[in-house]
Amino acid sequence: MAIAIAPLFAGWIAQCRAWLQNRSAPPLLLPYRMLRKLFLKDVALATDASVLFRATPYVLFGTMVLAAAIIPSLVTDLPMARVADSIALVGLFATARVFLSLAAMDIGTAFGTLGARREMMVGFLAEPALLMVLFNAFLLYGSTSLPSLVDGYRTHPSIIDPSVIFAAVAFVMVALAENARIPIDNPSTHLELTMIHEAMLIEYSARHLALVEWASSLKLFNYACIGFALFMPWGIATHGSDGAGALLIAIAALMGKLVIAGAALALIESLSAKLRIFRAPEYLAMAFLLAVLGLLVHLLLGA
Amino acid sequence: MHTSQLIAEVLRVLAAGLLLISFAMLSGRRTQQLITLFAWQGAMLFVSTCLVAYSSGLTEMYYSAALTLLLKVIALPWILNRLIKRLGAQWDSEQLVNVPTTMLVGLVLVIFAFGLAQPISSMATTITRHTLGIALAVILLAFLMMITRRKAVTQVIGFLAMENGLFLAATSATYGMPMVIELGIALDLLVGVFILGIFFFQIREQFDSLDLHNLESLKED
Amino acid sequence: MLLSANHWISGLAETLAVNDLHSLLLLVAAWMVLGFAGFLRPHSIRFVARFLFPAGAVLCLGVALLAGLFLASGHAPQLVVLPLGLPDLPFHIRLDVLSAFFLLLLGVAGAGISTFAAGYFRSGEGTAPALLGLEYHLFLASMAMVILADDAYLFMVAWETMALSSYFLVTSHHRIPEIRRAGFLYLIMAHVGAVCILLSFGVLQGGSWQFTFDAMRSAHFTPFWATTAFLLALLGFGAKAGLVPMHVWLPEAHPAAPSPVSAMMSGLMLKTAIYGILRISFDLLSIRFWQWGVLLLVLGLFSALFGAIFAAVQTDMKRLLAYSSIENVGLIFAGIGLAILFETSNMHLFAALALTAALVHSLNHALFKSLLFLTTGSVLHATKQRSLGKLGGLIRRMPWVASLALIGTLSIAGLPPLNGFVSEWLLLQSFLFTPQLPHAFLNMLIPLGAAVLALTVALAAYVMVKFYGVIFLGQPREASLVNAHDANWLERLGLIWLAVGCVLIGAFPQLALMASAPVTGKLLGETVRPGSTVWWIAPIAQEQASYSGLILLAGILSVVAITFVCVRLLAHGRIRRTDTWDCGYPWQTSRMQDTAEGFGQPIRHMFGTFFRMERDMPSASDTAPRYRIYIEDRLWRAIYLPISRGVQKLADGIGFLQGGRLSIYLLYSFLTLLGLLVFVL
Amino acid sequence: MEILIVLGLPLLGAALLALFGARRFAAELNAGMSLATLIAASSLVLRVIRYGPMLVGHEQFFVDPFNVFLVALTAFVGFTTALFSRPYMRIEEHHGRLNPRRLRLYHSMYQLFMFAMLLALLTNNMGLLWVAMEAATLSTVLLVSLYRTRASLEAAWKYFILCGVGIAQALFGTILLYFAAEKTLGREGMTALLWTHLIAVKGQLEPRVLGLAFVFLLVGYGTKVGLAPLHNWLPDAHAEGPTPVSAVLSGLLLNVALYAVIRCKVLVEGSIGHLLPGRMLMTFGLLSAVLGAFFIWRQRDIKRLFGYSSIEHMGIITFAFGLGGPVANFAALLHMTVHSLTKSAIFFTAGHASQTAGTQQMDGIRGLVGISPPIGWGLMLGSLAILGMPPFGVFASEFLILTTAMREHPWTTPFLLIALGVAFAGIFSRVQPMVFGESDSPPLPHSPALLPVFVHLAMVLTLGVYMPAALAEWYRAAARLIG
Repeated sequence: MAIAIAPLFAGWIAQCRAWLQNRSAPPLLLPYRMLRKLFLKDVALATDASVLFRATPYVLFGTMVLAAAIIPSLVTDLPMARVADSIALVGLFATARVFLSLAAMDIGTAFGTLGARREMMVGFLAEPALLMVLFNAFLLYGSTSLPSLVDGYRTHPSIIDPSVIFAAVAFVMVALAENARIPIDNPSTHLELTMIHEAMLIEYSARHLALVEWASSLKLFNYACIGFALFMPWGIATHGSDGAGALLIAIAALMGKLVIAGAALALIESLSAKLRIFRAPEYLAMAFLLAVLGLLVHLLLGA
Repeated sequence: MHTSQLIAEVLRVLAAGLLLISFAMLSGRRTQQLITLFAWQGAMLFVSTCLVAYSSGLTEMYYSAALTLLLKVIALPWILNRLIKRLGAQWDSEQLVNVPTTMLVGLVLVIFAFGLAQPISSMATTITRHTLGIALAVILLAFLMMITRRKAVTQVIGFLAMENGLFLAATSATYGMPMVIELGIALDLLVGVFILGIFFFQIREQFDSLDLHNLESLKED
Repeated sequence: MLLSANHWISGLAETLAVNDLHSLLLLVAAWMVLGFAGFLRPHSIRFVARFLFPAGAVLCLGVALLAGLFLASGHAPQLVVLPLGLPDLPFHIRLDVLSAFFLLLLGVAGAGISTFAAGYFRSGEGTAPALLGLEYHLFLASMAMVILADDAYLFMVAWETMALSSYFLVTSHHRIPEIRRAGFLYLIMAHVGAVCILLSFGVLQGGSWQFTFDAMRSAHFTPFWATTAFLLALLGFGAKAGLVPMHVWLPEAHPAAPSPVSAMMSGLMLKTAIYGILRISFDLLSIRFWQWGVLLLVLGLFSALFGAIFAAVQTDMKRLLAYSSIENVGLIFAGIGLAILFETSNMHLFAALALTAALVHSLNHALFKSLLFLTTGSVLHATKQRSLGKLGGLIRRMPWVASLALIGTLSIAGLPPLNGFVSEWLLLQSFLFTPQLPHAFLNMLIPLGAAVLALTVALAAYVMVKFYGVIFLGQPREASLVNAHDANWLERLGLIWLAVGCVLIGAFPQLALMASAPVTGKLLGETVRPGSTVWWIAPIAQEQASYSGLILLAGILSVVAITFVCVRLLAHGRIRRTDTWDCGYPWQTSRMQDTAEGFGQPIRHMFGTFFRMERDMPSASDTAPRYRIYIEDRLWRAIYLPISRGVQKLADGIGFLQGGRLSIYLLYSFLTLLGLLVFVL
Repeated sequence: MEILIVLGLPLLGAALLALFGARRFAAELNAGMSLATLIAASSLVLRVIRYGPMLVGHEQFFVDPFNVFLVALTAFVGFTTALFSRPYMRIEEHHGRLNPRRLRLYHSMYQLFMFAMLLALLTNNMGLLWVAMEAATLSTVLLVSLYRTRASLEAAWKYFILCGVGIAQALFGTILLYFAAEKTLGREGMTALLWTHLIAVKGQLEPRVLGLAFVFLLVGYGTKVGLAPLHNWLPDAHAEGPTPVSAVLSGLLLNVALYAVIRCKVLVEGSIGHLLPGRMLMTFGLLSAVLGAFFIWRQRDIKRLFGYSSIEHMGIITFAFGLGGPVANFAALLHMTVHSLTKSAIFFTAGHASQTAGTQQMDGIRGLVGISPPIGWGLMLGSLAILGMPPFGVFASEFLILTTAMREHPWTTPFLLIALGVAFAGIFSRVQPMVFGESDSPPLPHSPALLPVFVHLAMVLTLGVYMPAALAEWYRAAARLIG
């Protein structure tokens, strides 16, 4: 389900961007064609690429799918939901990132290693910020497992809690950074010195590339879903509600939210300019700070 | 009674003399002269010991008196004289660190010694008890003398003067130590001087002078 | 399944564990025997390494087994008194759950290390084989005795023997001056620390002149004395554990030692310090104060961050690992601090959670840090290179080591589904509950702590990517690396053992939790539930947090497999081998890869205040540019240099006392005499 | 009876060696006499174990738990040192630093020195004690100046003058003691000087006099113990004398002097109470320990280094006696034993090391394990032992001392900590490069006879982990005696 939707979401964002930059928009289903094309090509593999390099795409894809299976995007009582709470989820993303950077270093081109370094740098700053955001949620609802968060939200809804707002802002910033969007990175650039994510993929081709691209769109989708679960969990079917009807509502809600989110994302991207790489830490530190502030505010105001 | 009174007077005079001599030694410059002074000190010690022996009627005190005579009046000065003759050191004199100050310090020491000995001597029963303070003073003065000296021989003389002080203390406080101990002490003293004699020659042949600046090489640098 | 297994084990334990303290002592004695057995054929490396060390490994297994059984059986503590030691103080030996847990750790990790060492030591390296074997096994035995000791004297004897034997192991290549310097620094820190511990015992014996731990347990202290004892102990054990600022010896000594020894010091010896602090603060001292917890927490977190940052900028692979040890120890101490904090505010369940986190992390660290140090050993043998700047691309030359190192790397980076993640997850969980503390300002403080923790964990991942990527991936940076050889089978066996341990605990965190449950139960009277079902762990409550390593692992593997199959079905598997894309610049060489320095650059950039840097940048016109950077610990200049300078000054100052002039000497004694006379007057 | 034999044998040996000291077999004779002394001493010990304390020779000599183990120790170390000096002095003779005449002097004086020390230990008479101490000084003066070099002469001269003056003070103290005792005990048969009688009436002795006497005795015998700031003779004498002499000076003479101090302390405490003498001893001890440690830090000459370490350790022992109480006294006695064993062993190895390297300067001594493993490891282990590394016995006593100090006088522990730390750094940073590291000189063809070293170290090691019940019993009894 998620697997299917994810590229669509990516395509949607691309389209919105195009509109906002009043270019002629690419068709919505372009990502799918892209994937198909890539799958049909045959792989050009560097001579001394190791097993690690070839295994990584599958690992990426696997972790992302698993993450998608854990995040309550539609229903809260997922089979896998108990397997990993949000911290474990962050861990999963970290795993994916580490594998990707290792793979990037494997060939040993200057760009690969450079990209890996930058990715890790962004990562080790973004991860704590994300954790802090989750701590916020925990303080509100006393749990780190997303489904119970959603349920907890259901029991006492509070949206204008200042800490939540702080957290939300921080989360958006982190999400942007993590998914290689402007202002940290630019998904559609191949200008060597500025790229991060693309620099790591530079050696991938054909089906490997396809998997990696797919995984990254999935990642974006997952982040979006986490955001929804944390900050606007309306319409997600919970234990209480009965099967089909609730599910339909949930799907509709999700679609709506995705559309809005994509548009918003595109808006942000086209409004903001890309930062110098050395400014990135400041940006992320800002997010981190916001999240911690959220915590402190919550404790001070004693919600 | 009358005689004992007299004896006590004489003893006091002698003790004072001893103190005076040690001051003289403190300021004495020439080795020869120091040896003579040392001999005189011994002699006074001998006399006072005899008097104490007489008044207390202890025969063993006579022995120790005789020992004093032999050792400190005759033997040691003689040995020392021969030594310095052999070493050709009898005429050499040494400049001291500022005699008046030394004297002043000496005076302070004497006062200190008296103050220290006062309570003790008050509880002593001997007729010489008041000389205990003087004995202590003599010891401290000899110590001071050793500190101020630059020459090996004179330092040794200071050392021997200190022994005199000890002896005086022994007699004055307690009519002398038991005989065996006296003998032991005397023997040690003799051997000590003998070894010193050997030393003088060795030092001479190594450093061709008995001056103590030569003996300042072993130090933390 | 697991639970039933647990029952079965405990059933077995009932039968076996009646007198397992005796059997443990026998094993320890056997270690010593092995050590001395080396002198039968002092110069034959085959005899010592290939025969004695594996035997030692077997003994390790025995120790681990016995300790595990004891833990499972839940026996009462067992006591033995040996007719040795001081006349009024024979050696008391006691096996309780706390010591059993650390013995388990010692045995499990030690087995792997010994096996590896059997393959590692070559002839003609440093010390004579027999001596090496003696020191090595003495080291093992003394660590076991530290854990088993039940009176202050035996503890100190074992403690210092441990320091001494490890010192000799560190300096086994004593012809190199740096190594001698490292050894010296290590030994003196160890000794000063030991004296502190000794003084702490001096306080603890409470005037009862019995140095047995029982007497100390029953003694009562005023807050002042209790705190004094605790602080002294903290100084001593912190110096051994490498807690900042007593850490300076650690990054010197660990790299200097032969790799198995580094593994033992880092993986096992540091844990004895953890054991010590636990023993004193939770067992021997009857009262605790929340300020202690805060102190431990702050120190621990600072060390953790400090270690991670310094590890990120290292260019020597073993130094990097050493700093990462500082980081991990810091995390463990933070956990203990939290435990004290909770325990003093009567939240025993959360205290148990924090303590469990600390214990499990000790266990994990023992496993993966040993694993990584051992891999560096293999790399060292294969390439004779320690500097990251000269390595690279080894995954092709030594696939075994590389793949096993990958497991270690992932787990130390705290990534699911491996074991590193488990303990860090637990630690984060326990942090989450701190806001319920009674002290308001602590509640303000703790989120920052949590933030630091998160930052550290993320940094660790960064460090480890650097470690693994630079050593094993990319192009070889030196021509000589092409003829690097893989590890021999004994080394592989040792590595595999440890790696399996990592994966196992990652997949079944319940094991670790079950092992640590009795300990927390004993120290805090409260244990965390391993989980309602065997599938996942939910320490506090199902709906609050839960994690299942097994399913996660299985999930990832299955999804990966499925995808792989699908892709194979959908797409054809044609592969065209080509050269690396050179971005249109064909003159790239392997030297153009990102170096270790380069990889550390962002960290230097961000945390520049932490260290003293000396850089010389080549000028633009320089034809043969050399870029050199030298990074130093500020604390070294801040604390240690002043101390040594001060001592030097004093020593110079008092020289005049021995000026060589007899008159002056006489004056001294004269003045002393007068002074004393005045004193009695 | 045994006592007289124990005293007679070394005297006889002195006489014999004064006659035959120049012969080839002199060294063997020396060792033989020492062995005989050792045997006699051990039989004495056995007797004491069986029948308890004894008092012979018109009460002039006595044995109690305090001095009996010191007698045994003295005889033992004397014997091992004689063993060690046999080959060592021979090599010295080969190097031409000695000639037969001096060897004769050396041997006879060595025996005389042993006699003096045993006398000092065994006598019951405070006056005789003084005489014996003086005799010990005189005999060692000649031993220190054995090489007749400028340095050795200077060292011997300083040693003689300082200790002579000190001893004089001690004599004055003894006189005062006699003066005080004579009032209660009377003059007949010098009972007023007999320890056994004094201790019986110590309660009635005049406090003021005894206080004064203690000062003089402390300064006097303390000079020989090497307490700072009276220590200045010690490093010179240790560095310039022949190595066996340094060994016995450090290992035995200091102990005996300390023994004298403690005897006096016990007496004095009986009348003026523990506080004053205890504080004095503690102050001297701490001062010596700290000063010794800092001096250690700046040494270049190996024998000076360990001379200062002796000062430091004597300071620690004195401090422990100052603390008082059964535990501290026990620890102090134990420390006396292990220190003399370890330190003499160290001097043995140091002597061989400097012999092989041809210099006493530590910069000139490198890579001993390469040159001769026994020397290297002997030095390394010895140093570690003296630095208080378990399982060596020194650690056992330091363990007790430190814990007691922490309990009784916490303010002293920082000083002890500094002293131990600085001494550790000082000694170890010098020893490590001497033992380890590269050396240009070739390995020795045959390793020197270092049996005594390893015997001593083995004993120290054993004392660290296991103490025979009898020994422990002595220590306890002696500790009770000292109070």
